[in-house]
Amino acid sequence: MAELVSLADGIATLVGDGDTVALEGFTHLIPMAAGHEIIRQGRRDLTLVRMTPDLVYDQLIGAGCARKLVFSWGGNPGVGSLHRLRDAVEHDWPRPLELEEHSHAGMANRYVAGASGLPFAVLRGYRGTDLAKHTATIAPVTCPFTGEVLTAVPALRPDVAVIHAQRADARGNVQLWGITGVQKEAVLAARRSLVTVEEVVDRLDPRPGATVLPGWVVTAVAVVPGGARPSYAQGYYDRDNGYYRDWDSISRDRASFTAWLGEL
Amino acid sequence: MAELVSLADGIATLVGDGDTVALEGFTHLIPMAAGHEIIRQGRRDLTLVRMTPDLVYDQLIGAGCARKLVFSWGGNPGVGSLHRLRDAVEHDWPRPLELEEHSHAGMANRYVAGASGLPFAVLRGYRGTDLAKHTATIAPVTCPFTGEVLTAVPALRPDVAVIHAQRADARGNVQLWGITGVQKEAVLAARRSLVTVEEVVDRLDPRPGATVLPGWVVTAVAVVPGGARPSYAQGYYDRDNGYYRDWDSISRDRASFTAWLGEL
Amino acid sequence: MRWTADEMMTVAAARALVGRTSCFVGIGLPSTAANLAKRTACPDLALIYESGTIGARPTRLPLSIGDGELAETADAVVSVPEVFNYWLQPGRVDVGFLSAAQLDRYARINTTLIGPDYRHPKVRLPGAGGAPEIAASCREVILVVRQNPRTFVDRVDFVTSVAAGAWVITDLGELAPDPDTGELVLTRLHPGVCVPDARAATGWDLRVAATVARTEPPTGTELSALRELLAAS
Amino acid sequence: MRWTADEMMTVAAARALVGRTSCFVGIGLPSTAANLAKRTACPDLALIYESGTIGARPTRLPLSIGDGELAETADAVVSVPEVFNYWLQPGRVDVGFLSAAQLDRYARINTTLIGPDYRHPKVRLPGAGGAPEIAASCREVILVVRQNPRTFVDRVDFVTSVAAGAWVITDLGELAPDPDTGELVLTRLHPGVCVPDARAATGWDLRVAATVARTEPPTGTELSALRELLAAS
Repeated sequence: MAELVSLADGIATLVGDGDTVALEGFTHLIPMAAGHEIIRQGRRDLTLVRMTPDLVYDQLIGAGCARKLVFSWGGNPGVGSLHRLRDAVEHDWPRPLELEEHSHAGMANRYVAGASGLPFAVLRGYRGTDLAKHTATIAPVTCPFTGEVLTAVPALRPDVAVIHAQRADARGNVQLWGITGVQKEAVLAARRSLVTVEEVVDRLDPRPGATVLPGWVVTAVAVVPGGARPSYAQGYYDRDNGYYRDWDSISRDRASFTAWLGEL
Repeated sequence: MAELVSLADGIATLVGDGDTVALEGFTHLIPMAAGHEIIRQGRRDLTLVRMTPDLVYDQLIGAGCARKLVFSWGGNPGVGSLHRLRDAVEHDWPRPLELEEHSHAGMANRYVAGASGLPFAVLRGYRGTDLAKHTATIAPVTCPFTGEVLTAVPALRPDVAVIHAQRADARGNVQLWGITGVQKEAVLAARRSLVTVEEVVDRLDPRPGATVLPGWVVTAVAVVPGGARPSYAQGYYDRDNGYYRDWDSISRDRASFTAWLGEL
Repeated sequence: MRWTADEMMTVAAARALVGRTSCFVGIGLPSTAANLAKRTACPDLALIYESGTIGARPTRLPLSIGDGELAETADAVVSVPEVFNYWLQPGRVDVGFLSAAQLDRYARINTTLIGPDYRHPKVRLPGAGGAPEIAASCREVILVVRQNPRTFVDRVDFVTSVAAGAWVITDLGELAPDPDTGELVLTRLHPGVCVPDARAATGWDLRVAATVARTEPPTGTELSALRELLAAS
Repeated sequence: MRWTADEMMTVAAARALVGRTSCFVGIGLPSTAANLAKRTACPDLALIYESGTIGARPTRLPLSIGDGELAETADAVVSVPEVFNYWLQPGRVDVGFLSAAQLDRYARINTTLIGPDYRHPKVRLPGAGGAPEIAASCREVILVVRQNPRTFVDRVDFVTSVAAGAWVITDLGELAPDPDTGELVLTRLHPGVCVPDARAATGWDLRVAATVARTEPPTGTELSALRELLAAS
């Protein structure tokens, strides 16, 4: 059964310096508040894993928490660049950032392999691209029946996965709906997991399209209303598109970002 | 967009002699009426694919429609043997039946590979068993990253998949809920598909746990109320456990089975 | 209350689930025992069926592993590929609960056929189903099997699943693997059963532990719960 | 009505979807065009976004590929692994609709970086996202890209995706692959654009088809639908 914790305790207990950490949520239900708590607690040398780094990783990278980024698309969706990510890659500020770069299909399958207890996944991917030249975790694999050569990618097994969901019950069963992304796979692939939720309810009424993670596969649940803002939580609040646009100017130079960080 | 057809026309158009045919439905939503129509139309030399052959394949095999069975568990759930399947394997009656035998995990992954457009799937399976001695479609595959040897199984790509679902809309979008088994995978893996449904409705209201197959991936839809009996259609009718028990005696000897067949 | 050997077996198997979080349930004897456990000592036990129902709470015993009530009462219903790939395969399930048509002293299980010829067996059995991967992937495997020489054989006709390291609960007692050799050893007898009974019911030269424990008889609560469960089905 | 070059491009791209059943939609220019198509000539077109929304019918233009309205209006919402594995990879989607930061004459796309050094690029771009597999797996690929020498380059700094065989729709006209060599050839110009304009906007020596078609101007209906769509966002 998942333990009900405060966000601060959950991060303190579950996320350690040097850990491989996956904060997932595909545009929807991004665990922003958990990311902020990681920054506040001053974690260092993290390997950050996430398909779409988004603002939350721009912030973690700018704050110097990360040693390495494993990802497939690092932009501000509908707006432009992630300036802190760019500054780290282009100018090693505030510290150098190692990249392990995949496509979405590759990252998604790496989580699937992790969730499935397999060492690798197979896909038709990356053909003709320069990605394999720079990414060691892309390799050919041959079909034993047809001889066709496909692409293999190794399983992702984060030390800890952090996701945000709409709600949980007192036994730690977690329910999320709307765009569900790779959150189930991330939690099932990880050794430990923390789920922040909008609320804890007595009973999880069945919802169309809902994914349920039983409490016995979740390590801890923390109630954090608004924990996905400025991303959104379907049924609770909308995406704050204005904040995504504002982040472009906040993050564009080091001074304004540092000021933002000081107020976090 | 899926075409709306009668059951007879759907089977006549989509299922040909010698085809590889998958009728799927895991205990729930078994396309029994479609199986009966295949028998009535006298199809021959079919390769029948199905995880759990159940009564519908006992009937098809007893009626002499099948040349080969690809499966993972061939019993009468909760009752005992499938006597027609046994008679075909043990005594070649009414004709010899070739077996291609897997585990559930292997069959499920073969459908996943088919649905995914991959030639094979990887699993931890069959270890230490005698299955690989008799089944050619089980082979070792080595992880290119860890060197670990796992099991590969080839994709299933049936000529036609037949499933039963609760309902469709006029555009041929299909909705099924409750235990969803491998039906989505079977339809997506197959070259053609026929979906029998309890009813066609104006609008598919979202349902908890429902799987939706958009009309553009389904070849044809036929309205066949009760088309899963004696299995069940959640929300429409219950499983007729009595009939499963009765089938034991109907199917136990050739004479009573032949009499049943004459009345189909 | 008096009880039958089958009732004792089911009660013993249900007790074996105490302290476990999750159980992957095969159909038949294992399902009865797992459902009994959930009604007695293990109300929070997550029952997982290969039909994709996770955390099912059936009010009556399911006839098949895909009964509608399993879906209606489950915490989550997932596809069959998902239940095998995400839930069973990674080893996140505590106990696999299986039965067998034949079983040898190393807990090799046959549910495929009887006879020497795969192409034309004397008796064709249902086959593997989920068992090979349940036996290989759960952290612990418990077999629930009636003990008799037709089932407990010197050599299985076909190795369908390998449950090496499994623990076996029968209508006579319990067998556990020798930690060194893996051979199943008689470690416990149910009330009223003696070692010669167990030997006579075993098709190999059954080893007996230095100390053979004696099972506590079924309590009234256990028996009532079991009979209620069966009566409702 | 007067129109801009961007509007002409979007209208031309929307028209290119006529007769197609399904379109895997990248964000930005492709999303605008696909949503315009759905409001004009292709109301039944199934829009598929990599967030897992299949058959979405957004009332306004989504800012991201994961907007809530996509999920609320979709025929089905599936996981991200499923959308790539079951829907994109098998080649069941008619058209992949993509954009690019850089593009060469063989429709090799760069969305990864500008500059010669992968470790320390001059400009770090977002990266691959879904594009490598969208470009490789859809039956047909259409690129919607503004044509200028910074984008239409002789050599891309990084091959992120290979859209060999793709057709390119720009703010100036359209390019199609030579069937023999695969080289992109100018085949169509939008109203008011001449061949020298297109050559000047291309960083390689642009080949021009023997006959260059002329795009029909946007109709009032197309323009109104597009402006309504953008105004609502």
